[in-house]
Amino acid sequence: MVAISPTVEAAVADIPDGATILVGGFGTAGQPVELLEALVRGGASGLTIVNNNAGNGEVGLAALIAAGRVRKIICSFPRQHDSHHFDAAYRAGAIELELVPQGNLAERIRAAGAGIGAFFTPTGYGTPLAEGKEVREIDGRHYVLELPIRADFALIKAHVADEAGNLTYRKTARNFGPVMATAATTTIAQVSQVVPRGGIDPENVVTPGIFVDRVVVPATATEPHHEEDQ
Amino acid sequence: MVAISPTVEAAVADIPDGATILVGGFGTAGQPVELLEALVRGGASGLTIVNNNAGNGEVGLAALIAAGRVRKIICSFPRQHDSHHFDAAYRAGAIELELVPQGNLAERIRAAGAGIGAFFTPTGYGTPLAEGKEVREIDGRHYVLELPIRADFALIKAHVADEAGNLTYRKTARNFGPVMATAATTTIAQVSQVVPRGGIDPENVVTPGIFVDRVVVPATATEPHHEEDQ
Amino acid sequence: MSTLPAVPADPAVPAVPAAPAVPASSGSGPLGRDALAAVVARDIPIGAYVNLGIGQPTLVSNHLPPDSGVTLHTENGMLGMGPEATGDEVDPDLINAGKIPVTELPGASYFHHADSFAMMRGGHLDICVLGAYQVSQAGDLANWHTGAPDAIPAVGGAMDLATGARDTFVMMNLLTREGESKLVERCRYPLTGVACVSRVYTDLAVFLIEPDGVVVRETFGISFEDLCDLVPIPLRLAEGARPGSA
Amino acid sequence: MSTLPAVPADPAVPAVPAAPAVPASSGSGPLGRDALAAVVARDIPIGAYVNLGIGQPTLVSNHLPPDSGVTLHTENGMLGMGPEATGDEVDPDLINAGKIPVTELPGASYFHHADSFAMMRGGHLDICVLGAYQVSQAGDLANWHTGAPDAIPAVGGAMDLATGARDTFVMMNLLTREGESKLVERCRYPLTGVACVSRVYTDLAVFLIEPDGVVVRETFGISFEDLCDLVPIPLRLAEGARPGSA
Repeated sequence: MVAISPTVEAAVADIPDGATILVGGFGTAGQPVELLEALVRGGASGLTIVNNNAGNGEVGLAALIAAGRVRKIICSFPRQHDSHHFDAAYRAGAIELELVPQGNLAERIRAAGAGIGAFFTPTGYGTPLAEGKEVREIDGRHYVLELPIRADFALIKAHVADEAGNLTYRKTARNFGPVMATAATTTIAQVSQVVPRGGIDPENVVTPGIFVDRVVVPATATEPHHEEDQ
Repeated sequence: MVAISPTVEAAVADIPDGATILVGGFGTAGQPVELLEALVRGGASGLTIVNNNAGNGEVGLAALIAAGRVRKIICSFPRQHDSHHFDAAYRAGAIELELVPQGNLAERIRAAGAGIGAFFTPTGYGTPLAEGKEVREIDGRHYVLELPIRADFALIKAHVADEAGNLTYRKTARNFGPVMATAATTTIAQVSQVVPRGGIDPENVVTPGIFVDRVVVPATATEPHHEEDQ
Repeated sequence: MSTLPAVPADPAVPAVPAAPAVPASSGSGPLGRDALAAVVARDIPIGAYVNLGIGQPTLVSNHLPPDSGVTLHTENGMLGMGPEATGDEVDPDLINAGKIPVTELPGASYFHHADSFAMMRGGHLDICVLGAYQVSQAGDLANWHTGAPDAIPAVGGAMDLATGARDTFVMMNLLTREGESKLVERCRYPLTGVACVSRVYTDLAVFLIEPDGVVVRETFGISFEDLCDLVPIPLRLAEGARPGSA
Repeated sequence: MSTLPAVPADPAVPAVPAAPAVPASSGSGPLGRDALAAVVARDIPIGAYVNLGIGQPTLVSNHLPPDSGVTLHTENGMLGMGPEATGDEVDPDLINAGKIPVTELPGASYFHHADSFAMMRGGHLDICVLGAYQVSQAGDLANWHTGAPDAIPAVGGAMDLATGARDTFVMMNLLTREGESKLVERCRYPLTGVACVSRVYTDLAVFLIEPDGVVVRETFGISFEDLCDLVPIPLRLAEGARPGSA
């Protein structure tokens, strides 16, 4: 059952030191910047973060890394033109990096949410990112065995929520949100708007409410969308 | 690139004897009845059919089985009050049955479409349906290794198609259509209506056109939907 | 005992209570199917996501109060399923897992079969309620196949439901027509799932399958001693249980 | 040679032609990046689904004619991607894999990351075009990591694209700044994928990676003999190829 949190601070208040957190977004598109900044203010540390990247510029995930709260990051593409906070922490040996090919990252998160114990993927076979992993030839093709990635919390950004916790997303900001929502003990979604039950056409729900524990509309939300897109 | 077939007969004309075909539907909801009946008229035989059930009453899949065209069926729930054509063929030894738990059936089809070589599922562990399959304990839970199910053709029923081949579905008639569309060499969708490109909101596409090869509006289409649902 | 969920228990849904808020009536005889459905319904926490199997379990929905906030899942691709459809509501594209036309409640959602079973297998459903041929003292379930050589086997979603939900409840008559207990030391029929059942609701008693044995939470119209005579496995009476009179 | 697609080739899309419809200009010197992009674009069949990697491969889109029916995929969750966004079109929620704002064409669709990479891994994309540090004669690709000890590694979707698409084309300059061939017997850099590249488009020649060796389809401003002197692996000239003058 979904709870509507009054503030982003309340939404993340129970995230403890040492938690593993799935963080939505591809760069800043779909990144739950306000939830992450509430987490910076909240003070939890020693976190393991799962995200496609390792922060951009000064906001959101970059701010969390800059504040020294992230012990380890699991991602596919840390190195970007504006990932200087990660770069500095990494070179200082202050942050651990587990590099995962982007599709394996998404599929491992899906597997956690879908109750799949492990799966054979062709991606990464014969590369350094498959070292030490079980390989198998199936039907003439080589595969690597990959394990699920689950987490204590997922912080995601969606577009509209209804009071049943159903979510829609906007354009390519959808990216990791729907799979991450399925793979955490507690999923927290920041959204632009909460509508009553029935306010989202059941055919167009992307994340069913069963995967969502808390929804919050950030006070500072400045959504880029046009109203007619809702 | 999607082709708009002029008739259901044309849409299925190149399905050869011995083909493996994924057939959408859960009972008759989402079953591509008109495509299946065109297949009966077309004469292909020795078919392997993958469907949740094994035909209902006299139409569609039941008619194909009654016509003796199905060599083998892979399904989760063949025995129903109105599956008499399957029951008779099965008891006569005229049709082979591979029984698969419903979720494993869906996931095996997804795996084929998603390039997953095999996966460990908890479903079926310790039961007769896991006999002879590899089992593994992962994180204290027992799993069974299952392989993909791919096919030469998928015959599905959707609701609206656009000229890019994007599809939407209606209510619980969605069921197996979206995963089957991904797992066949050639996917053929019967729909109620074809609209121009851009006629489906990109946020609401359920099956992207990349998975769809042919779309056809059956001449006899008598859709149960109300116009305002489109 | 329940299987380990792939995702730990959802803190937003209260744990299934170990004992009923209100002691069951321990009246004058075995419970009817409808009264038993009411007992099950009372044990479903507010806000839970629940899948009710075909047959007897479907009756449970009649006893969920409107303010229960319980969301019903049907494995053929829907959350927020409403009551059976009647008259003009009937739509062949909107059916439940038993292929009966149903309705849609506000806040519903549709999804495809792989997503629907991922939802179950991933441990997101709080409870599923299933019928059974037999349940063992270890929580093994047999409900899909009698093993008869001439039977056409059909499994459907039973194995996925049994192993996927956080708690699997069974509803059944305790005894076969021949008077044999269906709660057994070891299932004689082909299994649906291993160690997956957490509770067994029967016309004569409610049984909790616990790691150290089977506990009787309440009895209906039968004494604990007489119940022990019927069931061929060791039973313990729960603390505070109110056994019915024989 | 290409990896085996999980799903056999889609008959709705014509096979990639083995030779260009129009022989390439074999003019006076190496091809510029833009002219090379035009050569690649000409080889993309009508109606194909294509992923263009970051950097040089992105130029290919400028050379796809409006009636090509080619649909562009971006791995961050979109089919039907249009040109780069400008002015009021810029929307931070609509970006490509390089995180550049783009536009949406009619017939577009959005999907989540697991679905997007399932689409790639499942062999549904006809072609992806990638840059490279090195390609081996067996079609091994190295394009994600120089192996330098102080480099921060980043792989993104490169491994998924390389192994997932039915055909992986590489675009690169044939020689490093130091004049060494990037088409090699065996890659010295960490691999992105094994035996995944089917063609290598360079400023000096187009190479086809075939099971029995590397074939030169055309050269640009260089003779086949001079090309063989630059590349440290055995090369065969394709039948009917029109080698350029040196």
